[in-house]
Amino acid sequence: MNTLFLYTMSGLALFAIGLHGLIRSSHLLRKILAANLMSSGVFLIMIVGACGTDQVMIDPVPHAMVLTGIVVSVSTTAVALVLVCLVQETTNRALLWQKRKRGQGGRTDA
Amino acid sequence: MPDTAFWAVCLVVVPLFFALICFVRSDQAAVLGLLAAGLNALAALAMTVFFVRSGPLRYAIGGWQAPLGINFSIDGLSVLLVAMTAVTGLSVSMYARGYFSLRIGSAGEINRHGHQRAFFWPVWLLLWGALNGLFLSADLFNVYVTLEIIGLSAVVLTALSGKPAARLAAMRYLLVSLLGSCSYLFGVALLYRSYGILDMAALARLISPAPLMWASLALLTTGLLLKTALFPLHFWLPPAHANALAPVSAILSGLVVKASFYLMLRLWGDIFAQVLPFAAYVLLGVLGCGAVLWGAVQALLQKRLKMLIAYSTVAQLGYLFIALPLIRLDPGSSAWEAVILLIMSHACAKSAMFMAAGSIFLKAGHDRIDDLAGIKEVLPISSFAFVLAGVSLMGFPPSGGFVGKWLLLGVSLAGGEWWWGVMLVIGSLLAAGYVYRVASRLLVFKVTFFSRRQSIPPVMEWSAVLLALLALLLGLLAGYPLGLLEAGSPFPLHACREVMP
Amino acid sequence: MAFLHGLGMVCILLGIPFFVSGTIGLLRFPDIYTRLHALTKADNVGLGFVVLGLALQAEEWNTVARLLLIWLLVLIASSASCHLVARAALRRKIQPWTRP
Amino acid sequence: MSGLYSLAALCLLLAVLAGLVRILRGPTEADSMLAAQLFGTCGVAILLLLSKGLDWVVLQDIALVFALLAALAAVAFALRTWGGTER
Amino acid sequence: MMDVMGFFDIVLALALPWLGWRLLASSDLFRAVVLFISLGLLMSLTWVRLQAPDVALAEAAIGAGLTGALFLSALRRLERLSESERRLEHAGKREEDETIPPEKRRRAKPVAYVLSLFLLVVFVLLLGWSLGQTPGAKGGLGPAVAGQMGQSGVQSQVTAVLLNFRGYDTLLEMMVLFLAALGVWSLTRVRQTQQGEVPGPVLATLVRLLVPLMIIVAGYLVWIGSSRAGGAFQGGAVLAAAGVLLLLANVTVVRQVPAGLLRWALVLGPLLFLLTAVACMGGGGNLLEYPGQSAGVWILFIESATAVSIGVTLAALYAGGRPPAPSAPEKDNEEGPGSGVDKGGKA
Repeated sequence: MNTLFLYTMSGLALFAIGLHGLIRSSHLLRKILAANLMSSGVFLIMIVGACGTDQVMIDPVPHAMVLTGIVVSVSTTAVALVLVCLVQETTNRALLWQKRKRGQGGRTDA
Repeated sequence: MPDTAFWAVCLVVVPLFFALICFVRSDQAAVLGLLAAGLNALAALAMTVFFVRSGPLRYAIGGWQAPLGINFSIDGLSVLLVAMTAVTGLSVSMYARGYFSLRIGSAGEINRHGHQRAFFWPVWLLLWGALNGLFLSADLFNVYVTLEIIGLSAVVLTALSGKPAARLAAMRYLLVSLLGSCSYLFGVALLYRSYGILDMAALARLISPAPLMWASLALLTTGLLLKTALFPLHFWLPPAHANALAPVSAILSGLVVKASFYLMLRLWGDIFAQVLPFAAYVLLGVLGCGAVLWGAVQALLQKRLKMLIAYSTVAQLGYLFIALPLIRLDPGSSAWEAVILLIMSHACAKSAMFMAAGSIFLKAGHDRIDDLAGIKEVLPISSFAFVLAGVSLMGFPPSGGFVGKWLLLGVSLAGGEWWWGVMLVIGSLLAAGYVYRVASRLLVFKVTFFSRRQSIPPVMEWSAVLLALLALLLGLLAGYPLGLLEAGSPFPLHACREVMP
Repeated sequence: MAFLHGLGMVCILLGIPFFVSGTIGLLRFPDIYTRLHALTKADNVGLGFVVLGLALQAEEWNTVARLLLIWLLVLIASSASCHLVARAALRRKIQPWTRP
Repeated sequence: MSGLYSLAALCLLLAVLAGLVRILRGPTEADSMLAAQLFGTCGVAILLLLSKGLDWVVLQDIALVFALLAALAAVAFALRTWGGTER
Repeated sequence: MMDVMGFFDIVLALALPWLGWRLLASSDLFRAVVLFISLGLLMSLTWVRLQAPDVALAEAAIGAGLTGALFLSALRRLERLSESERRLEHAGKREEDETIPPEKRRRAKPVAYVLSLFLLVVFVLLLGWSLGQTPGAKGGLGPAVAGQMGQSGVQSQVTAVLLNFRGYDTLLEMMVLFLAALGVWSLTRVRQTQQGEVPGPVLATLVRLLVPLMIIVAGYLVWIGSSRAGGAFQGGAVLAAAGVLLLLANVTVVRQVPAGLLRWALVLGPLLFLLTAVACMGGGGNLLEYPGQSAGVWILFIESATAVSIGVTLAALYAGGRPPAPSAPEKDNEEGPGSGVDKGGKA
């Protein structure tokens, strides 16, 4: 039970919690938080994979991948948050499913 | 110096460069966008010509060889798909130019459509560059980044129309794309953890059944199925494709969905082909059948034209997944050729259909199918384009769809698994059902058809017709593209493959 | 030299209780203002001691300069944000706790 | 000898986690804002101790960025959530 | 020594999922965002323990700092919208929609909930077991990178991988950031903030002190990137933190930045990166193949250009919309009935 395995399990737990949160939570902001959690979990597992036996870095490629991943997740989060504000403002609820309840398919434009 | 590799690099660099310039010079965005589309088509043509002459090629970016650096692997499949993207992209770009200039013309809404045009072109060119990058790249993590660009730009394009329904669809699309990318990245992380290699070809040789490998395959596949909207995971696609602007719907249905299916082909056809049991392919085939049935039935029930076409995309994707078990079943390569023909003809036909539907929507002011009776009086060319594209979707000879389905039928009967063939036939009949339902409304003779006075610029109608014609003629000219496939057949499953050192 | 090292160690050991007391204050105090008080004061003094201890043990001067820069930065930042939080709390009309 | 630094770092980490409990229980939003300050001081102290304990100078750069970002978070808390126009 | 740091790791490794769970289970959204920022900072400590200083810097600067600030500003906007929404409803303007309250809806599908939970648990256990099985990483591409470090032109391995061996990834990475800025600009326009909001004296001095320091630290990080932990992303993120601070304090100079200059600043990094990549091909090499021994110089040039662009892009993402039109805000009804954010703000 060395610490590397512990970190892997913690990363896996983060991924599972994030996945569960993404599916289960109803508020859109919480879904985006959960998505960030999921990617943090994946990054943790990647970096642990890059560590040698005594927690010393032996492989820089996962570090580069995680850096790219962090910047990608901040970009997607930024767009997602702006979209949430717009969804909240035009349908006065930050929820995904309220459209279904008020009859399918509101007015659409080309 | 220009050889296949040079043009491949141009195919990625030119769209990205013009996207940046379009953003800065947003008032000339349309002109620059069209210029980029033309250059891109030229580069694709040149690459195909050089490819036929010199065969498949691996290009090391940055000069670093495969395991360390990122490689382009230019083989038959990627050249064909890049050519498909170029042709469809060029015609959609021409359509978009007419579409936005028409919309801007109407004085009332100068701001909104000027704003939409200013942002449509840079995002669309980024999407186009990422599509080319994805088809050419041979590195799993690099493909993740391109998938991310494609997903994000598709979401931005969907939300561009500004309507509440479009924003909601874009939000749902973004969450699904986030989930898909995260699970795909997790799969890549696990693969790298167990094999230490990111290059696809090198990975194909190292793959051996191991618990971690199965987990990573499951994650990769779930991520890609989410992005390809296969049957149980298709809920986000119809609202997104139906509520987007017309050129955006054409791009989404024609090209974006194909990118993640292309990756499924790479994974299931090449990298994991040796280790995967046939039952896994059958599972995907069954999901494909579900998609065909569900999509077609939903399409028949839809009240709105664009929703009908969006559900028909879900159905047509079902065919591509039905082909996967047939690829595994078939010793020769005719199942391969069938899949690629289906992909290319669906891309052209579906884009043409959405473009025609867009013109019809602009002219009629709505897209309720029942009230479109007699629109052919006002929009003869677009209605003809719609029906032509419908013919190819139905798989009616001589369209590419027909040849693809015919080959698949042959393979399924020869391989003794006749039920796939039966599924194809049922799907085609259902497709005929919903296409005829719309065609009967469009082509019925009814003199009085109230329509908005604005006339649809001819470039919009003709680009739709030409694309639909191409989808139709694809069946006749099937020899050329498939010849290309032979030149660089990426997947001689049985023959041992020459791989970089 | 060992004397400086020992002194540094003592300073660090002095700093830790300040942090712990800051956290206990954060948990035990009744309202926002007292907690702010505890957190900002105690932790900064704790950090001051730790930085002093590390500076005493540092070999070359640029480490000392860097440590002092970090400490100054944290001082400025936490005092300013303590002020902003307190002002915001007052605007939200949160009444300070009075002994019952 | 260097075990002392890691022991100190451990105590600080436990202090930080204990402080986070205040966020979970904190009645008003201001209590949650204290977290940023908590990290500003404790996080920086942990990093400085680790940089001495593990003899790794890079950690001081990270401590510097930590301090800057904790300040930004605290200001963002105070202004974005409560400050600005009180209607 | 080992047991203490081992214990440090155990506490950290357990704290992360616990905090993640509390984050998603917390009823109040603001508390969830605060926990998310704390999780980001704890994650940064984890990266320090896993010998990943670059990632620790990036996580602290981008993960906790900027993403946290993004969430906070989104939360504020949501509250302001629902506030104006309540006022409108109070005034009886909006029809009452009969949406089923979310809590009841969750109970409506217990089967799906249990099934998804069960699937998730099985998958996690399977994956955990298989992750435990595989031996430690055999070093992956580490030895290959170490072997080629000579020609990479930089000392730090991560920067070498990011900008030389896999430079194409970073180029596409810059395009993702540019695309995010495009997306945010295409969706909304920044609200015309009331002029009257002069920052208080304390905040003004804080900004005057911190912003120059942040800019210096950003330059330092970009410069140190070639030999130690640092680089374009981390430097750009700290630069963006300075931008966010300026936006927060509503400093007037931020609004005078001409839109054209802002667009060029956004485009500068990706454009220069793309042009250098193509320029390398001029000398007969492949894309992004730095000629001869000058790789270090090229990398530094690209890093400084991209750092500026990343800083401006992330600050623009924080602003959350196109800059307000310099002229009188023309009637920009770019959305349907519930029109753009600016309508909401004026309510």
